Amino acid sequence: MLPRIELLGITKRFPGVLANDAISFAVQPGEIHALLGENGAGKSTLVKIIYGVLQADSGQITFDGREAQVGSPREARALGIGMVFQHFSLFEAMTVLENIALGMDHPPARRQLEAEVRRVLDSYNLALDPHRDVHTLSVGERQRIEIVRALLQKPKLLIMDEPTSVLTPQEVEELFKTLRQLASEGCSILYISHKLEEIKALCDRATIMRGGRVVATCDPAKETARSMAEMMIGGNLKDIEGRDGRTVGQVRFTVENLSVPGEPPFGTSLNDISFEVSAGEIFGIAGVAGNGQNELLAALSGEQRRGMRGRIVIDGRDITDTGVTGRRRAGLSSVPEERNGHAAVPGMSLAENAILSARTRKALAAKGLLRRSAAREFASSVISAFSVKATGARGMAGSLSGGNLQKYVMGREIMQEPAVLLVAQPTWGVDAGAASFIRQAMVDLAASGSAIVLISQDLDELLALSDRIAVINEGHLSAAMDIATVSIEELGLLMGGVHGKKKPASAAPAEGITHHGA
Amino acid sequence: QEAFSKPKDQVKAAFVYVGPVGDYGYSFAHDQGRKYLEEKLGDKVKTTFVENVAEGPDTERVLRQLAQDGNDIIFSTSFGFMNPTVKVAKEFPNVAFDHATGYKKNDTNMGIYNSRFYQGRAVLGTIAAMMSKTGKAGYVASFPIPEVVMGIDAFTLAARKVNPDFQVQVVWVNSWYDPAKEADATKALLDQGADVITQHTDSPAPLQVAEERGAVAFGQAWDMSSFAPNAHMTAIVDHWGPYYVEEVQALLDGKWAPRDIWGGMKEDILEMAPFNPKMPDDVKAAAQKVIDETKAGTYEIFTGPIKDQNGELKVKDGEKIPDGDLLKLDWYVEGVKS
Amino acid sequence: MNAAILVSILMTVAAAATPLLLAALGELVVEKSGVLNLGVEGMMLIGAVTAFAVSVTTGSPALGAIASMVTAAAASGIFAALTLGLASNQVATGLALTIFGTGISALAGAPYVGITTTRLGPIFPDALADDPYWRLIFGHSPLVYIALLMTLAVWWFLKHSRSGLILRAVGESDDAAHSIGYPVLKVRALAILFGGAMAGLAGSFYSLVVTPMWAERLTAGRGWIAIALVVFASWRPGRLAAGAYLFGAVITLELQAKAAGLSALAPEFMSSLPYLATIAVLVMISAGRRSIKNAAPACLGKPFRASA
Amino acid sequence: MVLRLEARREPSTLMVFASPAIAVVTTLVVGAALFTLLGYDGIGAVMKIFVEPLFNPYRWQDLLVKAAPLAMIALGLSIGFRANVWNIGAEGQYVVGGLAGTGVALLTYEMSGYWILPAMILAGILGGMAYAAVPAVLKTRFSVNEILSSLMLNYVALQLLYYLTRGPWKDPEGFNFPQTVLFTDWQTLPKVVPGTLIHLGVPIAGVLALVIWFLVVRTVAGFQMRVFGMAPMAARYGGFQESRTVWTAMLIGGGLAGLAGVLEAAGPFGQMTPGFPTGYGYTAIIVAFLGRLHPFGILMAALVLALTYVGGESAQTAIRLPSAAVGVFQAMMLFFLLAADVLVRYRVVNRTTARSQRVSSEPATRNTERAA
Ligand SMILES: Nc1ncnc2c1ncn2[C@@H]1O[C@H](COP(=O)(O)OP(=O)(O)OP(=O)(O)O)[C@@H](O)[C@H]1O
Ligand SMILES: Nc1ncnc2c1ncn2[C@@H]1O[C@H](COP(=O)(O)OP(=O)(O)OP(=O)(O)O)[C@@H](O)[C@H]1O
Ligand SMILES: [Mg+2]
Ligand SMILES: [Mg+2]
Repeated sequence: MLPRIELLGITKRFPGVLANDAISFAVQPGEIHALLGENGAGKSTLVKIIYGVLQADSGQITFDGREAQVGSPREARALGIGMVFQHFSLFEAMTVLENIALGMDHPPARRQLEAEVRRVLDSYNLALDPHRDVHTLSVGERQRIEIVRALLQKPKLLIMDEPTSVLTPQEVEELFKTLRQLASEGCSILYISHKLEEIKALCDRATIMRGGRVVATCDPAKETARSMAEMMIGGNLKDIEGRDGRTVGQVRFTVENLSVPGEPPFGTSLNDISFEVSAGEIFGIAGVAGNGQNELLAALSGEQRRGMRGRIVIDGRDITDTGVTGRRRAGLSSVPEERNGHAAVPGMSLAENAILSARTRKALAAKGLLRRSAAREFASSVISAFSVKATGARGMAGSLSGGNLQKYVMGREIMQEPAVLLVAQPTWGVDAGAASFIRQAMVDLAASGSAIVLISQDLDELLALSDRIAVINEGHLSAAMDIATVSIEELGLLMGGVHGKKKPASAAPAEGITHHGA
Repeated sequence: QEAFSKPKDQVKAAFVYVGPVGDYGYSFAHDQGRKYLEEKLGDKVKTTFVENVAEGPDTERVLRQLAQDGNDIIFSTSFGFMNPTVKVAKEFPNVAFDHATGYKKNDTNMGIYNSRFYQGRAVLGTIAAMMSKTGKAGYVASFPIPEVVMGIDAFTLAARKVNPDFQVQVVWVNSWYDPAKEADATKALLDQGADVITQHTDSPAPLQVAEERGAVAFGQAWDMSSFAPNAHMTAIVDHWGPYYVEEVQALLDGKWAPRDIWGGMKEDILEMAPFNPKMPDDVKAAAQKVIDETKAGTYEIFTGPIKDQNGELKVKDGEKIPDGDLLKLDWYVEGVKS
Repeated sequence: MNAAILVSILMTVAAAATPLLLAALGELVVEKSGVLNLGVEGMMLIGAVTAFAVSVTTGSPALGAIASMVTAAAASGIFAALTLGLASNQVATGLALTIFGTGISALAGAPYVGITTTRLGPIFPDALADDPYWRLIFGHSPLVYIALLMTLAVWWFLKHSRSGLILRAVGESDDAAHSIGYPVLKVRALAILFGGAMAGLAGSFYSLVVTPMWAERLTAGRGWIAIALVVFASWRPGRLAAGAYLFGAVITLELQAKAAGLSALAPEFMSSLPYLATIAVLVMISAGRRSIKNAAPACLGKPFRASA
Repeated sequence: MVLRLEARREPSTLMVFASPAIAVVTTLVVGAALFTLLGYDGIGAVMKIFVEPLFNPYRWQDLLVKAAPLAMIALGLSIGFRANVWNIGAEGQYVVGGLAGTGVALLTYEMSGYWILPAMILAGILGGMAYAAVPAVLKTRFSVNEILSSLMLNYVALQLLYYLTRGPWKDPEGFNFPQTVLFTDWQTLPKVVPGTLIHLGVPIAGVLALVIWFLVVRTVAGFQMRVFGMAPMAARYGGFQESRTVWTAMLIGGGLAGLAGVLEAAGPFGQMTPGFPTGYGYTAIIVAFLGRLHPFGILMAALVLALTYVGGESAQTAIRLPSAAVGVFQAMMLFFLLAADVLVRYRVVNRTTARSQRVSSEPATRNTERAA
């Protein structure tokens, strides 16, 4: 049988990076094919080339046995290639139907389109109102738009770039049903994900990439998650040290009945959130993206205080009415999920980026004046302590690779010796080496007596690091659960909005709790 | 002044304009004067000009630059140039300065000149009253400065000599130059019953509207009949050329001294554009009579009795408003609605 | 007030509103695509001088109006090349375009000062326009009808056409539009050229209809009002037409009131009224916690460069 | 050979300085060619406008005096532009600053004392600030786009000026012409170099450039502005409030425009007239960009712009170049500057060579764990 698509020697170079280096592999009709690799391995680049968003520097693509020049997404769609992007390409101010029409090359008249959309929604059992404005939809619903968009084209090859990172386990199961049904109809699926258990459950074959090259091909069913991970990183996995035997001390951080109205038009409101974190403890907050994580971090760090109600206390000190700087002074540090443009200014030097968040605690500014040499010194010490690969304190933040910038940002906050550290997605888009380094640093910080709030969508990471865990859903925070006793199913249900025991999460943690990572 | 007492072979004369020479209005008229000067004196004069000069420090700079460039005489042609001219004249005692429409001069090297535009307005008023059927004229005006007020009063006084009930409705457009707004103001005036339009703004827009609506109108600063061959009856033509020739000739002859000239029809600083052939003969005759008598000095529009808007007698029978008062006129005569 | 006066006033309102509407419709489409072009005044002047020059040279004002669209669109091409091709700052580039248009129109127009041309007058036979009421319908310059038709066309284009949908998408999220394969820069370039052509046509209204003549700075700042109107209308063509006519009505009625001897307020106050009113409307539409449908296109003014 | 743009990893420092120079030189060359084609003496125009004034000491003072207000306003605006606060209402703030100073001058007309001029200057600064506060309030309280509101207010300020000079502030001895009395010696800006035109405003502009540079580079407030311009989210993260940034930007912009206004009124004008606004507020936007928002760049740019005005007048008298041509030159220069700007962020590469050039791909040492 002719392969559905065959890649031969695809090479793509960006300034400074060889993102794809002579990639070759094939996908058969009806096959669900996984594309695996570390962050930055070149997966997205490759599928963007297949979909015509990017042009390869060299190499060739054969589709259904014929050589194909995919000059644009339009040409890709004409060939029968559909794609759901890692970052949604949706238009907030438009309706679902308009968004779907935009994703098609020859959409039928509005009525007919609506009928077709409804038919697809029915036959794959998806729930979505075609007349809603996108900005009113949840993330899962938004992804359904992308999927419907792709399905309407009756694709022969469907590319999905990390589709599940924003879904609840139940939603993932729904999605898999849809994909299996599609594959049984003969459609090939090229599936990118970091969730190796999911790959094992779904995919027929996997191509593994590292540093822009294909390094292995395997049958996921016959591998373990760990063996695939080791193929991806080309080495052995190292375990986190000092995870065990940590003792939890006094309560350092208390949040009581925190409510914040969502920023119109897209923000989620926070409702009556309460929890406590003690010295030496890592408190995990799980949840599907868009359920109020960013809002929670902004409310706790003081970046967004408009309309806030409730109480926030650090070490017995009420900081509810203080702003970002005051809270930092009180010992609060935070690392938002987006490093470029939020945790750091790409266009400024690392020294200036140190001033951004460490000027109070590290005295990098005094009497309204910047102390630039102090800033350079502090930045240099972060660079060396966190082995950040950079040209020095004067190097631009934007010139650092993602992992290195994340290490710098984490280092900048951790070296301020905060009483409380708030982190969101600390290892998102970060390669395994850096990820491991960052996790270790958090564990060490906790061991030194700080309280850590870890917000993450990555259940594996949460289970590996946290002492207790709670789930945020539509701005509500569930009760906190002990990591030793919690089950993934339970978490999944909570993430999907089935609110469990509506007990406040501040139920005191068991004294002196110690336990193992998952 | 020594510098002005030696005859010269050639004079360098410079002109400073507030607007573009392409405004087809005030600055254009001065530039026509400059061309007239070149034409009349040929090789004996070299002229330059700077257009679009803002009133204020820019004026000062331009004047100074022109003085340093070796010009013998500089004409600064806008009222707003007055104070800068006073300053620069002090710095360059060997350069002659002539300032138009202001009131400050000195005894050594700065003279002033102005035109009795209002004499022309009286001719227009006469024609307006004779040709109007509704007895109402519309007046598109820029800003209530003395020159404009004088024009409105002269126009009205002359019109009411023909028709004592004549009314003049003024609309201030608050701009010297905004063709669209001038056009809209004209339309409004015509809608409200005026059938004669006159203007003290710089664009031909009111004339064009009058032409379209079949009304009577007059040109401003220049013969604008090309814009409205039917509506355009005549125009007050700023005729600066002869004055410029006089001044430069005086320098050539070594006889220049600062003067204070407020000339009118008699001095040929002001003339009326040819009457439209469509104008009835009796109107032509009446208008011509005003012109002739003005030139002869027997027709003086600001001669009492003159009542103001409220009907109060401001100028007694037989008295004349003295020039000093005219130059700061700020009240309207009976019949003006503003 | 009799019927004839009323008709005449309404005709004046239409004439005052039309060029604003034309220019603002163009700018609306440009802004919907995510671009802020502050060069409207400059493009209008270029259109005005072209229209006049061509009309004088060929004797055909209609040809002049068409030519005005071509040259003004060409001028907007400079803006497009800089802001799209070279990702330059849109505010600065727009201001530069206005300076350029003011200068180049004055240069090019110098030989045309002091003459007039045929007015681009009513198109319907006089018979139809004699009766005052019929005149209200049939007595206008063709551009008045064109402006209204264009309002309808732009409304339909944005709301119902596929290209309009794409244009809005580009203005809403350039990155998303790019990733599903729409040529963001090309869409924006076309929008800018359309905006230029419309501004040119608006300019031609001044030099061919309001006052068939050319003089420097003929448009006297109307381009800025057109830009304000787009915001005033919260980016909706229907409201834009209403706004333009309202604006025309305010100007006209003010002058009518003065002409009727009814004016009470200082002329300076009246002259600043349109600007104060625009600010007031800006406050209302911005503050009344915006429905997203009234908000500015999300990418307005942001430069776009494909990340590949 | 196919030329195309390739993003630089970091902005080029060389190009920060080179691109304005490239823009000016291109303007000269293209301008000369264009005006020759149009039938003028193109090379003569370039010489008259851009070269001759530089060799005439008289013109130097003109340049300084003309450049001072432009630089002052542009310095203020540059702060806001860095923070993405688009105040294009400097023209109005300049007028109101001038009016506020004039108000004090008229109140103190009969008085004498060294305090009068400082009082006028203070009033001017406050006036400009107050006028800039309007768009600031509208933006921070009602989210009104400051580009539009500040632009609209320019027209309102103009009418206010007309009203005052024609009405209550008219010189009673001034033959009913719309202008105020001439200011007294106590109210007039002193000359710093006797016998020249160089008034106090010129050194003030120079000092302000230093102050602004210090503010931008060395102070937390300036840091805040820069962060807001580059990454607003990061600014919030850093504990900076957007409304405070808007306020700072508008107040500094308005204050300096007001200062420029009162210095012009008390200096070169020596009175208030309806001709007071001459578009400095708009030209200063160009100056700010031409100077790449850098204080010292702005000083240079203000001088270059002043050169086009001063030289433009010479070109009018010497070779009959119409004043409109000067505007075309200015616009061309801005176009070229904006075009050259791209070189700071992108490099021009030959497509074929770019492909073959060797790039080190980041070899990653990836033998560490990934939590599974
Ligand atoms: N537009 C671009 N310009 C420059 N470099 C790029 C660009 N896009 C990607 N890269 C680089 O190319 C490499 C591959 O990136 P790519 O997005 O394909 O990785 P990935 O495997 O999809 O990673 P992830 O798992 O994080 O999605 C990375 O080093 C990235 O920094
Ligand atoms: N265009 C610009 N406008 C304003 N500030 C700038 C500009 N370019 C650079 N800077 C600032 O100027 C500073 C660099 O100036 P300077 O040369 O004085 O310092 P440095 O050499 O980087 O460091 P140091 O002063 O400690 O030796 C940087 O902090 C930078 O933020
Ligand atoms: Mg990816
Ligand atoms: Mg240094």
